[in-house]
Amino acid sequence: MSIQFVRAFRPEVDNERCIRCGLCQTFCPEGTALLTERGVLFDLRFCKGCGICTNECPVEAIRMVREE
Amino acid sequence: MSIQFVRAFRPEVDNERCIRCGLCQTFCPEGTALLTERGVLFDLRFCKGCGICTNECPVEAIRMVREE
Amino acid sequence: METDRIFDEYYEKSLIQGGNLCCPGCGGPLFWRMALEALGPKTIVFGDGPCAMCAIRFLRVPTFGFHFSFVADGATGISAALEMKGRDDITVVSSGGDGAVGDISFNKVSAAAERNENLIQICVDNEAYMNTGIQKSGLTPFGAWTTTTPLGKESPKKNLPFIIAQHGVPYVATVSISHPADLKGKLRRAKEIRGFKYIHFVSPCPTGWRFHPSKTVEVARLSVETWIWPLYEIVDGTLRLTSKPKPKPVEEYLKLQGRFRNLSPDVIKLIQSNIDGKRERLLENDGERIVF
Amino acid sequence: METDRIFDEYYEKSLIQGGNLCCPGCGGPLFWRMALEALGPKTIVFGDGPCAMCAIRFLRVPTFGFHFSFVADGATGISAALEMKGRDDITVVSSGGDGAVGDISFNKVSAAAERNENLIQICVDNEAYMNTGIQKSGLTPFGAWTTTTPLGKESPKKNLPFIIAQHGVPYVATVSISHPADLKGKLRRAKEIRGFKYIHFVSPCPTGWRFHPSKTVEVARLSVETWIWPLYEIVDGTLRLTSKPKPKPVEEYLKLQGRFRNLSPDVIKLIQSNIDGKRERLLENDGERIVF
Amino acid sequence: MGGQGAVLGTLLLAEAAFREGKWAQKIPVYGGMRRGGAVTVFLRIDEKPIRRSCGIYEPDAIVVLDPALIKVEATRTGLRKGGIAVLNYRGKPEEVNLGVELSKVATIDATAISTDLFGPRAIPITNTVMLGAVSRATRWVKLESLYEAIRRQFPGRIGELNVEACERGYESVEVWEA
Amino acid sequence: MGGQGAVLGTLLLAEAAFREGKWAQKIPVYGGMRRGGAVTVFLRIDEKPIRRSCGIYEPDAIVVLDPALIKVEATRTGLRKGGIAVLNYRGKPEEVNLGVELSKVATIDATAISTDLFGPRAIPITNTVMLGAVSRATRWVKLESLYEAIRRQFPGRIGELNVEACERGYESVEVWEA
Amino acid sequence: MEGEHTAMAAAAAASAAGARVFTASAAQGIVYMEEALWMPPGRRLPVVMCMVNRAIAPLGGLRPDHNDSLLQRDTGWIQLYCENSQEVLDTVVQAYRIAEDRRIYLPVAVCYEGYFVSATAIPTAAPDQGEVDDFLPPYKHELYSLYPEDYHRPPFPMNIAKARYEVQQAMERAKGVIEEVDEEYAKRFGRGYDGLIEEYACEDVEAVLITMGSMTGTARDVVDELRGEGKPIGLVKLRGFRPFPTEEFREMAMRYHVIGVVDRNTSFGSAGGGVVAMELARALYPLDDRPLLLNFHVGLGGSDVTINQIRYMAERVLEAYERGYVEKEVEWVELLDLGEVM
Amino acid sequence: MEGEHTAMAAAAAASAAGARVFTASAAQGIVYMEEALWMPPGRRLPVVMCMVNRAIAPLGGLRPDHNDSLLQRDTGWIQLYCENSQEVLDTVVQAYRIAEDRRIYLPVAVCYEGYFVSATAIPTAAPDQGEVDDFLPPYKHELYSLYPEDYHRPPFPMNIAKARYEVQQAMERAKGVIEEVDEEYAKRFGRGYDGLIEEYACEDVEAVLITMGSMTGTARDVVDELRGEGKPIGLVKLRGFRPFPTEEFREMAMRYHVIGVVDRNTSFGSAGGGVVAMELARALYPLDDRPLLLNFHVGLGGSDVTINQIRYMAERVLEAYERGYVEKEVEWVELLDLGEVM
Ligand SMILES: Cc1ncc(C[n+]2csc(CCOP(=O)(O)OP(=O)(O)O)c2C)c(N)n1
Ligand SMILES: Cc1ncc(C[n+]2csc(CCOP(=O)(O)OP(=O)(O)O)c2C)c(N)n1
Ligand code: SF4
Ligand code: SF4
Ligand code: SF4
Ligand code: SF4
Ligand code: SF4
Ligand code: SF4
Ligand SMILES: [Mg+2]
Ligand SMILES: [Mg+2]
Repeated sequence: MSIQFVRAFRPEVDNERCIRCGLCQTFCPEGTALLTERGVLFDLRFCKGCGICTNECPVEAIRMVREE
Repeated sequence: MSIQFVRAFRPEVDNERCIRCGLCQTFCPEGTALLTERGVLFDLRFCKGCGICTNECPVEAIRMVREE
Repeated sequence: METDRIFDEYYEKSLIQGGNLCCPGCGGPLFWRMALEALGPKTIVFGDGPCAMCAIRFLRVPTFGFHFSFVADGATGISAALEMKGRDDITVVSSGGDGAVGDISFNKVSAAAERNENLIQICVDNEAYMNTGIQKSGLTPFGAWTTTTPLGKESPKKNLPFIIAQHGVPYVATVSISHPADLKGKLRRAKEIRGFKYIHFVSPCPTGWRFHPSKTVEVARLSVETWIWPLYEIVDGTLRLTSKPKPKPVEEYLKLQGRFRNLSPDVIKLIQSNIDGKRERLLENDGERIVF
Repeated sequence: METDRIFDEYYEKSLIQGGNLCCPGCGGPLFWRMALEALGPKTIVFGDGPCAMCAIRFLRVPTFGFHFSFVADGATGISAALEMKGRDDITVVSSGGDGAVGDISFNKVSAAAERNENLIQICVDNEAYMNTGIQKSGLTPFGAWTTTTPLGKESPKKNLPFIIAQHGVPYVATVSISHPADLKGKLRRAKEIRGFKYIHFVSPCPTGWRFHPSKTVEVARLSVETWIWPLYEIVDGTLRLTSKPKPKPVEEYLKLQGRFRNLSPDVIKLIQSNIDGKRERLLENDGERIVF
Repeated sequence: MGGQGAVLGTLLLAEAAFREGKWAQKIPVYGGMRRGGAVTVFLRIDEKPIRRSCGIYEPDAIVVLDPALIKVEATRTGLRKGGIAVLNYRGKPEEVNLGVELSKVATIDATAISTDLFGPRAIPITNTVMLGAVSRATRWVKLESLYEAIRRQFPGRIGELNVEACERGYESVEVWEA
Repeated sequence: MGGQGAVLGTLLLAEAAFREGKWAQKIPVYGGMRRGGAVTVFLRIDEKPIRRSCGIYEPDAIVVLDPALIKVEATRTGLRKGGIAVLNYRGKPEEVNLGVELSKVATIDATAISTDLFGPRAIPITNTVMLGAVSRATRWVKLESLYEAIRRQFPGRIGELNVEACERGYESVEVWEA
Repeated sequence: MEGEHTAMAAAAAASAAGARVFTASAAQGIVYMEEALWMPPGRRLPVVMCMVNRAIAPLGGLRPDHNDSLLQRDTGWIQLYCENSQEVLDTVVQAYRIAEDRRIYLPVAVCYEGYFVSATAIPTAAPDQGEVDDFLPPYKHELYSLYPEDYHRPPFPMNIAKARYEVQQAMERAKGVIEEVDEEYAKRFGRGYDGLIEEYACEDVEAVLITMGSMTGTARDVVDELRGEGKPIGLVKLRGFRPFPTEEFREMAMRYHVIGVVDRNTSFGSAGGGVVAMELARALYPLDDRPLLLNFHVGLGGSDVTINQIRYMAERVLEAYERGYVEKEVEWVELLDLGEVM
Repeated sequence: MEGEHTAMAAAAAASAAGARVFTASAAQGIVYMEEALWMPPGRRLPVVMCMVNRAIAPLGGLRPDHNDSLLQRDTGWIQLYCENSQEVLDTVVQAYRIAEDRRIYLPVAVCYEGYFVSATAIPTAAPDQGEVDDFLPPYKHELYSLYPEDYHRPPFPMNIAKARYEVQQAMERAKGVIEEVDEEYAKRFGRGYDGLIEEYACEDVEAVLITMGSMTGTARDVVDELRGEGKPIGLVKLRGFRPFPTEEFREMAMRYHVIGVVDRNTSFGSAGGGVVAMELARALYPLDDRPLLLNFHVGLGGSDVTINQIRYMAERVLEAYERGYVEKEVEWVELLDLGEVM
């Protein structure tokens, strides 16, 4: 399965800031944000870079960075 | 235009009894009962013999009689 | 003949013409005569098919129609054409049976309501597919026998006037041939309003409901008096009961009709309690806005 | 890779799979993930076509569908087949867009409701024909720009949940992705009820509503908090509000979206007053039977 | 020819013939599908299987259930010379003139018998009465076969009432032979 | 190839060519009708009327708006030897290897320019930037004709912004020639 | 169901969900479900349906012609046309065997005329349920399961031309399967219908009429009479219109000099006359030696096909045989005065 | 409008109510409105509609083939197939003149392929509004008025066969009218399309390909190349499929030895190949001396018709000409490996 959409930005978490609330996971439409024991992970195979996780994170622990 | 339905009975008014209320005219589905100066008339070209006029007449001034 | 001449004049005035193909005692032609007396000659009726057609083809106003599955659509086209021609003096009526309006074409009626098309939509509801031989429709009442519900229909009658009212249309009303003044008044009101108007007429059908044709008006009257078919209008979302009779037992209505012959006393009790609930809700909401 | 494995396991559990074809930020996939987490794997989803399809094709439960004009019908067939086979452990879901459910196939949905078919009907309502390029539907809100309403839609949004409620079905509910617990709870409840259940989901659409994809959940939340899209359920005809937030001004919701860019302050005021009226009616009827 | 009753009546006649080991075929031609509409029904009875399925334009006999249709139908259906007419008609058979030389004319006041048995109705039930009349006039099927067919169709009281109607039809019909 | 932007971009290119007295034809081939879906658009420019309406399997040039699509599309579309590639790509043109010997490769970081001009977006608007790059790399249409086409399509401020995007595309593109 | 578009969709989905399904419709119902009718063939779902022929409005009433089912001739539905109720009953049973055959997986339409078959009562033998069960094994679709535990569906066809070719191949195979099933049915139940085509009273004739549906019965009587009069004309009943028995007709064409095709349908502005004639012309086109072709429109919009009309058509065919050429390629027989037609 | 069944009904009724109407649809929309599509011809209402060809689901995607409009070939719609946007525009204007002609009163479908025409941008000249108004007098239907003051409608047809025959006659007359209108249009606007059929580069050729719609443009280029190479093959563009130009084809058949029909459609289980080939076979059947007929399926379910494919078909046709016989009557060209096809 290949990405059909261009992602200009991708999410990056700052696990220091993260308060483990899990909202990014709850609200990611693609199911590509996951709160694990190892902190928040993103599945960059399928993440569409929409930025909802960033928008919903209560502590601004996620930021969107330019894709290469 | 010919009658498509068989009429077994047709209405006959007793203009003596009739109180000129006009209900037969009001409720005849075919528009074939009419209260005129000359009393109640029936249009036997199109009357279907349903008997509603008889049923609705408050003074039983109409009766249904066997068709020849 | 003298009588013939008198009648021909009367037909002209009533906008009907003798010799329609409906069964004796059918409520349809009676409704149309009353309706057209209210609407007047500048009316175009769109509709065809089913039992309704039997009457519609004998109206003395322009009629045009397709079939069963075509409701409101042609009227929308006609209404648009009239608007284009600047003819706002003509009333466009769309007519269909319960099967047509409430079942197969309900998406069309609903969409025309949503678009607030300028027409009067009429449902001539004889509570089954009559012309094809008494099959159940969505508007067949609970418990009624039809050829496809030999044991009585299981689900309740679709409450079309209220469903359409929730579309937020300017005018919805129920009518009965037993209440001619009410019926004509509502049609006159509908004629004056711009937009989508809905008139629901329950049409007693001696053939399908199994009662003697002479009882048509009596059955219609009982439907109102038992609150089986209450008369109301919903103007801009506000309900107004136009007849609030002392309720007669539903049994009086049911027992007149062969289609309800097999109802057990328990079922009749259930129907009565449903009707009681409905009546209360209607009375509570009389004068209230009921559209969300 | 480790991360890939972790995610694959998660997808399995969530019953979705990565790589759907929806636009970034589309509300559809988010809804489906939440819904299937509630319904579980023994679910068959009938539906296809439109934007909804883009998500549906990526569900990890059996799906089957035809096109735009086929809603509820196939689900009825599947439900009947399951009943014949004695499989009452499987939930049948029927899904469609607002155009499908509310417009072209509304007769089908309405008839399935009337027959009380045993299925959950879902409307994924992005308030226009999105997949074909943002044309107006009956569920497009008043004032919204679409390619076919360049000056804003004239008629109000068709109130589908209330219209369907008037069919007397056992369960109707509105949901929002901003309120996941509420959403999942309603779907779980629907799953337990036999008969026709209706779930209306307003699906924020960054592409058609013209907002930045990152705002999807925010827009959804505002729709609830402004009472534009109140959350409620109607169980056996009785209304229950499941969220009664302190009302925010509708403008907060409208101004986020490009489709409302051209609304004048007067129109916004009108919308606000309509919403105020609606809110009051809802609060008044909270806990009341609202089906006639 | 008549209303829906004619369709059922013809079916009973066909079934009665079939019970006697004959082949029968009934083709109804509706004006509309609604009950109460006027209907023409064709019936063929033969010793061997019937293959053709077209209408009958020169019938051996016509049966008219509705007095109002007698004139219309008799001419319309091309009743042939030497044919048989069975009519629901109050008058005497010898008074009937359908414009062809017939071999037999049978008349019966089926409406009266029906009213008598089933009570007054806007559309009287004349089909079973007419069946008895047809049996007597044509001798195509036996009265007993008709009874069996009627009883199979309407079990119980209604059946017996219709059997009685049929019997009274058989007894009351007046037949004129050329 | 790209999203819906590609369709509009190609249309502008076609219009620009037409303004220069040439014939042009644009054929889009959608994955789905929804906006945001991946799209392939074919463009023919010719001195005489274009009659054929099939796809182009050996294009003289390909233009890829989406970096993610470069690998997929370049091979898929059968770019021929000696052809031209114009790519939205951050790297140097000489680094690009599409598996065929090309006559020209042009690269430009259109996403960066777009973000700069239109702000950050999940799907950046790169089409007008790419138009400038195409004009420079292929010399098929003049920059001025493109400006006219853009201004007709987007009147006002948006138009000017897009003209600027186009200009910056023209200026920033790096072209490698064989 | 509130409409036929719904009914066909429900039937198709139920078929995919493992149920054996049946439905029936006519005229307005058939065209109303047109969109849905394309689903079963494309999805390879063995739905069985009675298409009760009725003329499509507005140029039709309640009575039959063949335009409604013939309109479906491109869709991928197998179509078998029946002559009377007995054949309908037998063919419905056969239809399931054909549709559910893994070599086929196509829907089957059992077509017959309203009134003249549907409302016509003739003595009809009903096969024994047990024997039918024997003849018809339980339905199980090998391409579909919608049950969560063993969900599988055929993959979405990426190459549509190929998927279409497969339907076409299944149609070709259906010719053999229809004959096979009919033969077996005849063996078990004592009634068979010669598969796709029946030649009736065709020994040593020079010309034939081709009929479809209920008029065939009437034509049998007429042809018997004509043969009795020594006229060299036989009757060909076209039972299988889809798949069209091209090979059989080619073989037949060697034997007859004139073919009269009776079309109970219209195709306005066509290359010539009715639908059956068009198909037949296509089938026979490549032959070096083709029979003369006459085409008749009759029974349109629901009117009766009378004995006089059939006799008239037979006579025209014989006349062409005698003269060696066709005077009128297409004739609207109903417009002629050949006695009463109802 | 919430659906196409509604849209067509509204259009037809508006037409009866005195409005000039236009609508457009494609594939699913066309089959969804199937019931409604029968109304305008039967009621003699001059509706004009663009049928934007798209393959019907489920054996189609978003892209075109001709099955959707060809399905309408029995209904009484006039059908004109266009090659590019310019022709579409011009033909829509012509369509109103044809439809509203009192000799005709039939609806006209202007058919063209989705994407390859509908979404394809080429420079297109728009005729001047005033000139169009001149060319197209105001619409007034002589059979209908729904206005209460002068209400008249054609009587309900009691003889349906006759009413159908009238539609058929109008179709026959339409052949002349289409040509007449196209000629006048050409005179006024400088662009004409040869009426029903265009022969392109056909001087002194022995064989022709017959194409419909957008592939014609591509075929022009291929034929030019082949003529350049000295190959005796020309191109016939079929513009008027309904009414079908039987007479023109018969005349043409005298001149060519081989005809290759390109069918962008399928009719599963047909007497042989595609719909156009069937019609053509019917048209030419009565001729003593018929050209060889080859039939190709191509561009199905929306795939492109490529230069390679057209070349291939032309070669097969030429081969048949050289050999004097047809090797393969029907060929599914898309299944062959002739280079990439999207
Ligand atoms: C698409 C379609 N399906 C079926 C029919 C057959 N049909 C004609 S009228 C009718 C039912 C009519 O019911 P209703 O609308 O209630 O009218 P009524 O006869 O009861 O007045 C049906 C099923 C049809 N004309 N069109
Ligand atoms: C009968 C028919 N008409 C038109 C179409 C084209 N079509 C496909 S999806 C669609 C609109 C979808 O709207 P909606 O149901 O709201 O879904 P969305 O794309 O917004 O999710 C249309 C018009 C079709 N498939 N079938
Ligand atoms: S950017 Fe969007 S898709 Fe990617 S992880 Fe965040 S919410 Fe999910
Ligand atoms: S939303 Fe923010 S704080 Fe919460 S889990 Fe995600 S990254 Fe951490
Ligand atoms: S019997 Fe019926 S139709 Fe005749 S006048 Fe009385 S009410 Fe009218
Ligand atoms: S209803 Fe009776 S009383 Fe009244 S006018 Fe008629 S006949 Fe007279
Ligand atoms: S069947 Fe009923 S509704 Fe129809 S005409 Fe007869 S009485 Fe009226
Ligand atoms: S157009 Fe809207 S609804 Fe459709 S996929 Fe994109 S965001 Fe989702
Ligand atoms: Mg009804
Ligand atoms: Mg939508």
